[in-house]
Amino acid sequence: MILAAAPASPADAWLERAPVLLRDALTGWLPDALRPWVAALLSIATILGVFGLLFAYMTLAERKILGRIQNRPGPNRTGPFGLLQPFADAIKALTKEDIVPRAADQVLHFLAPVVLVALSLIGLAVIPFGRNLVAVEMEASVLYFFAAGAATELAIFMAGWASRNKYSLLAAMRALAQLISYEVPLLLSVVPVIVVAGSLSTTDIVAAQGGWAAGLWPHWHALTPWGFSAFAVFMVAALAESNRSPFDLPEAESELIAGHLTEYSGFKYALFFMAEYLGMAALSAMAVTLFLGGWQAPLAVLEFIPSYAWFGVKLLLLLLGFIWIRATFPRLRIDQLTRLSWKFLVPLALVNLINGGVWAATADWTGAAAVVRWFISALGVVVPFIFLARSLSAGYGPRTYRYASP
Amino acid sequence: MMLPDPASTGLARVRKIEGSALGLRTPAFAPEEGAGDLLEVSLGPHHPSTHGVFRMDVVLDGERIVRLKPVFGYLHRNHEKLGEGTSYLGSMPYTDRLDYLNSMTNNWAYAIAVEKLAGIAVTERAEYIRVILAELSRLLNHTCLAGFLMQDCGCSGTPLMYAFREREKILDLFESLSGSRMMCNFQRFGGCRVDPSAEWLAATRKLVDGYGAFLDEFEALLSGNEIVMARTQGVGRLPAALAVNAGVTGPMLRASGVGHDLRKVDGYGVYPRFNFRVPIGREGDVYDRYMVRMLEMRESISILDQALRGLPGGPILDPKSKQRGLRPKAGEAYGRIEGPKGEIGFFLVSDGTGNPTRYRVRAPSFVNLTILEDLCLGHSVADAVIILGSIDIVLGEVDR
Amino acid sequence: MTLLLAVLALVCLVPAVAAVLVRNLIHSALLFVLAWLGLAVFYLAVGAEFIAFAHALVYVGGVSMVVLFAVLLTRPGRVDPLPPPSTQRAIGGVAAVALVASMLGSSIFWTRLPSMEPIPMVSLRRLGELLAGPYLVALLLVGLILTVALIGGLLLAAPRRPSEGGDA
Amino acid sequence: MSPLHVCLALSAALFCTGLVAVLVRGNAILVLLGVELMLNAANLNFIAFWRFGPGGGEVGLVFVLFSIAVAAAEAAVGMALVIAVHRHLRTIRVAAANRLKG
Amino acid sequence: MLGKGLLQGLAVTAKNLVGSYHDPARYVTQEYPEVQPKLPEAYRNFPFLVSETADDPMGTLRCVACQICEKECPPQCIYIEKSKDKKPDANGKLQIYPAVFAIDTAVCMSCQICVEVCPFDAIKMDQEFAIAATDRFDGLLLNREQLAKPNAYYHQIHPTEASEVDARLAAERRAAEEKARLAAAAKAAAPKAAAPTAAAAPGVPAASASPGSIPPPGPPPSSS
Repeated sequence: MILAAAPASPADAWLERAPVLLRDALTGWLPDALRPWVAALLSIATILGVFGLLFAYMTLAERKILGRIQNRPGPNRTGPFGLLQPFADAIKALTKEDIVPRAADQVLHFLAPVVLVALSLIGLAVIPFGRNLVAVEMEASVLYFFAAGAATELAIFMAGWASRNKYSLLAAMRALAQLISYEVPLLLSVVPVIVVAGSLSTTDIVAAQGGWAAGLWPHWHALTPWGFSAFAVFMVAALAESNRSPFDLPEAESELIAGHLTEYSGFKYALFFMAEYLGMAALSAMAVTLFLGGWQAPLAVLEFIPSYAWFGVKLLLLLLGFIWIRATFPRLRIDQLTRLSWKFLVPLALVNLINGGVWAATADWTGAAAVVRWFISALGVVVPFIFLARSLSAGYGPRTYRYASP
Repeated sequence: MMLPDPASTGLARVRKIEGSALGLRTPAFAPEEGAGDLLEVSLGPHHPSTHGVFRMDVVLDGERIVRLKPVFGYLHRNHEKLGEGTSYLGSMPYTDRLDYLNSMTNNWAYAIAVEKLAGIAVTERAEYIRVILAELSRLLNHTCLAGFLMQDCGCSGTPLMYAFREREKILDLFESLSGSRMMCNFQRFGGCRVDPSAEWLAATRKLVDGYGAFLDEFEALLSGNEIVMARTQGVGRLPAALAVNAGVTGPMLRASGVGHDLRKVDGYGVYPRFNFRVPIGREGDVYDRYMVRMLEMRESISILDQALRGLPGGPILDPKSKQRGLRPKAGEAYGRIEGPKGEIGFFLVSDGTGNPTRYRVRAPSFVNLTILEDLCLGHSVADAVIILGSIDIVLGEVDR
Repeated sequence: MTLLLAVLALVCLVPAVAAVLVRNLIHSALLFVLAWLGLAVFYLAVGAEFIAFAHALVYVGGVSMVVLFAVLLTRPGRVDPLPPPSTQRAIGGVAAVALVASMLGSSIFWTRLPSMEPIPMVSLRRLGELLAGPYLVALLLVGLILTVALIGGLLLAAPRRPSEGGDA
Repeated sequence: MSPLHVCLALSAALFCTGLVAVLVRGNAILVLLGVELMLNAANLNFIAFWRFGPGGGEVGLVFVLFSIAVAAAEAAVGMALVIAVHRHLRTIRVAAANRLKG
Repeated sequence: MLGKGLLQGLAVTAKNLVGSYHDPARYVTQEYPEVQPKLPEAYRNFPFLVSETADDPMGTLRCVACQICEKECPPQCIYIEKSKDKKPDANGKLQIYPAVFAIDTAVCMSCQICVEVCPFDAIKMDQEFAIAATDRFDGLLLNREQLAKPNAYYHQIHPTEASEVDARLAAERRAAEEKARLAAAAKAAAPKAAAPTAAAAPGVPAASASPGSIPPPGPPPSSS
């Protein structure tokens, strides 16, 4: 039995190659000319299927975890433990009447959600889910991912503009201001990873994070000082890009403006909802690829678990983090939000750029020099953090209170 | 405490716009002409935060609020005219419906007013029970406020659920004692209606002992949170002079640095027997109002602890006291207590018959609400929502 | 190969032409963005992968936002509908363009173009070395231009504080 | 009709559309967009000659990168100018802005 | 340090998330239809009329239509019409009974003032909260038949209070009988002292009168 024989290297363990074997089995009987096309279709189908299901069960997981944090069960009436809730929501969204305001610009009004969902899905093409499970192998795949991400702003503008409603236009402008001001730290925090990994292709970046120091400490970027700071900046920017918790300004109910989604209902509204979750999943997947070593196993001994399982675990952990943060933090005001980006995240990312460069330059230091290298890098993170933190939280702080003399 | 003259306070600079039908008052700074078109928006009456039916007509210059006109009255139920037509005992259940979060303190204030009017003495045990129930009601009110305030700040329900979890425990106590969670109708003229049983006192003791731990966890979640501090510090600053002149009372006044607490000033009931402190703030912004209420809760816990230990035996209501056909002699009386939201007072004028000829309620949230515009000018709408949340209004009391 | 390029060329050209002709400003701006997207796909088809994504990122991500914001900020509530381009200017414009088009067209079709070399696949690393090598100074200069342009743009577009007493 | 011809034809066509936009349209923003289009046409030429022309065209790629950057900067400044003009003249019709006075 | 408060907040929510799985204090939801709420004994909802025995609710209502509760009810939601004839009550004394006793539960705010002011313990607060009616006016206007519930039911919902009330009523009844017997004995003793000769005559009517004029006392009060 193949399983019994210890596999020569983790790469060719049976479970590891299962998806590739499956694909070859399915496309084997086709003429050679058609084979790449069908393979591409297959990978598209799997990505859509997996991430569609992930979206469905992420909505349920969010409501269950939020409930549990708030000492209540969360949905448990539809199906056992509420497992059929996503499908119930889908049916509700489908059956809801789809009202389109008469004054709205029909074409754009319809196009906006479609474009938004398409763009969130396109980005998933370049993410390596497993050892050789990447849909499209490209040299500049990271740049491709962020080009697709940058276009989502356009779709939000279309949504805001097409509803022909003064408030949704103002809300769209605020949402765009938020997205644009967080696009910059998002991109800047990725640059040091590219500098250290030496390539723009996601598979090379994941390969660069392989191997473990003494079998215990993986070479993931997030576990190096500069990498941790870049990872933190990336996650905060990802939170803002996908309009999640501390930055979910556009559809904040306490805001005067009800957000650029006011004129949408029924399935189109569900599409926006889906786009938000898919955007969140795509950004988390990219974070896993860039910082958490993609499909690399955390410990050498754990290598036998297939690579795509590791990718799934890390992705789910990150998504859990998104939900956890949403349950805990209040919302930031629009001016604080942009100030946080321009006065804290961007400078931090710029300094981190230099830090990453130094790290790449001193790649060949070993032994005692490696410790010095770590120390320099750690210093490069902590010192600017303290200065920027002090300037950001000037005027805020816990207070002491006195009591009235009777 | 010498009251500063009105000219130097905020009120003087507010003057009525000539010929303005709405009676709008020009704000501290008039919007610069040509500063882009002003956006007239009305927020409510279905108000996003759970304060009830209340509307704010806001004039926006871009992000900043330039003029804000609170509009309420949606919940007006003619409470005071009804009071004139109902007997003294009959009005007691109506006082539950004023500030429907704290029916115990409303009842107590009304009972004090009638006792002052009719000269009825209150038994020792009843005084202690009234203090215990008032402090429980203060805990309940401040916990709810913190929950609603964080909900306005944008937390997706977590602090509110924790606050409601604790509130349910207190409401269960009220229900097992008075029969109803929120509409207790519990105080009578000269004492209380029901004598709390031993199990009830044990349950209260357990709640009081556990409340400190809840407050620590709640503050760990919120008070140190940088986003909460960023959203609330420096927002809606209320200067002490304006607070005093506008008649603001309760935690809002104390947060602005004025240490005025009726429990110390009037010393009504048996409060002088307990030693407790009155926390006061310095900035008078939303964060101070939140923190002052948190510290007040810790003081309430110590009061409850002392009151439960010192609860004497004896009757809760002297049997000869007349409740039903009470006909106090002609005269007038004003009874007031330090309710969780501020000074809640009842002014009664009696002409010797069974019904008061004048029944006036001094509702703290109504008075505290009058300076909403002065607090919100120059802030954004998101801040206005939080400032309103920090004032802690309940529309039942505001509209009566 | 040429057929694919021809189709993609059309995909890129049609929105561009439509953008010039359509009356509604927002529609024409969005059509321009569509044209840029078509161009990015064209670059991909031709094999310049990095350029395609850079182009897409810069134009569809950045410039389109600038354009749309500008369009929105300068629409004084549709007070003055765009006057139809005066016919006289239209005729002049079209004539000039026809002249230029004929010149370009004839030059393209008559020149004898060198035969195709083997398809040069440039690796990103080679491009990087070029940028960091001989063109390092140019790279820094472009960086400088961008910052100067950004700051200039900000100062121009920022609304005058009344306190600064800007001109009327 | 070799692929190079197709590219050059497309580039020429784009250039002409840009020119039409600049000459015919009255709105300042569309004029700027026309200029953008002309710049893109130029980029397309560089790529075409790198891909189908005689070897040694990488320099063209580098030049395209710089031209994209400069075009973006130009667009930003252009739009800022348009907004500044709009604030004064309340309109951005090219014909209106014909006085040099401040 | 900037993030300290945020991390503390996350720690609290994590504690609650984990706590909700093992600590009952952090999982407070009672899923209503399946888990019925355990109501405290003092819980009160709309009032009901107490009748002595279950089998003849109309006959043995304690209410004597004194209309005190009608006057005292703050929202004035009780409507009583006195009966023309009289009916013996539990002590055998002839009392008026309410021909019509209606409470408009749409208006009633269950403030239990009526229970407090009723001198005959005839009206008590019910504990039934899941009430539904198809019609807002007549559906919620409960008449005498719908309001009357036996004393046994009262014992079931308010055990301690019911037993106190019964003890008090029994004591009053004993005192009333004691007084009646004393009055009867005094009446019997007085004629003997005045005219020993007439003792025989009045003795007989007294003896016969007593059973005649006082109808046999009603069924003994139900054993409490």
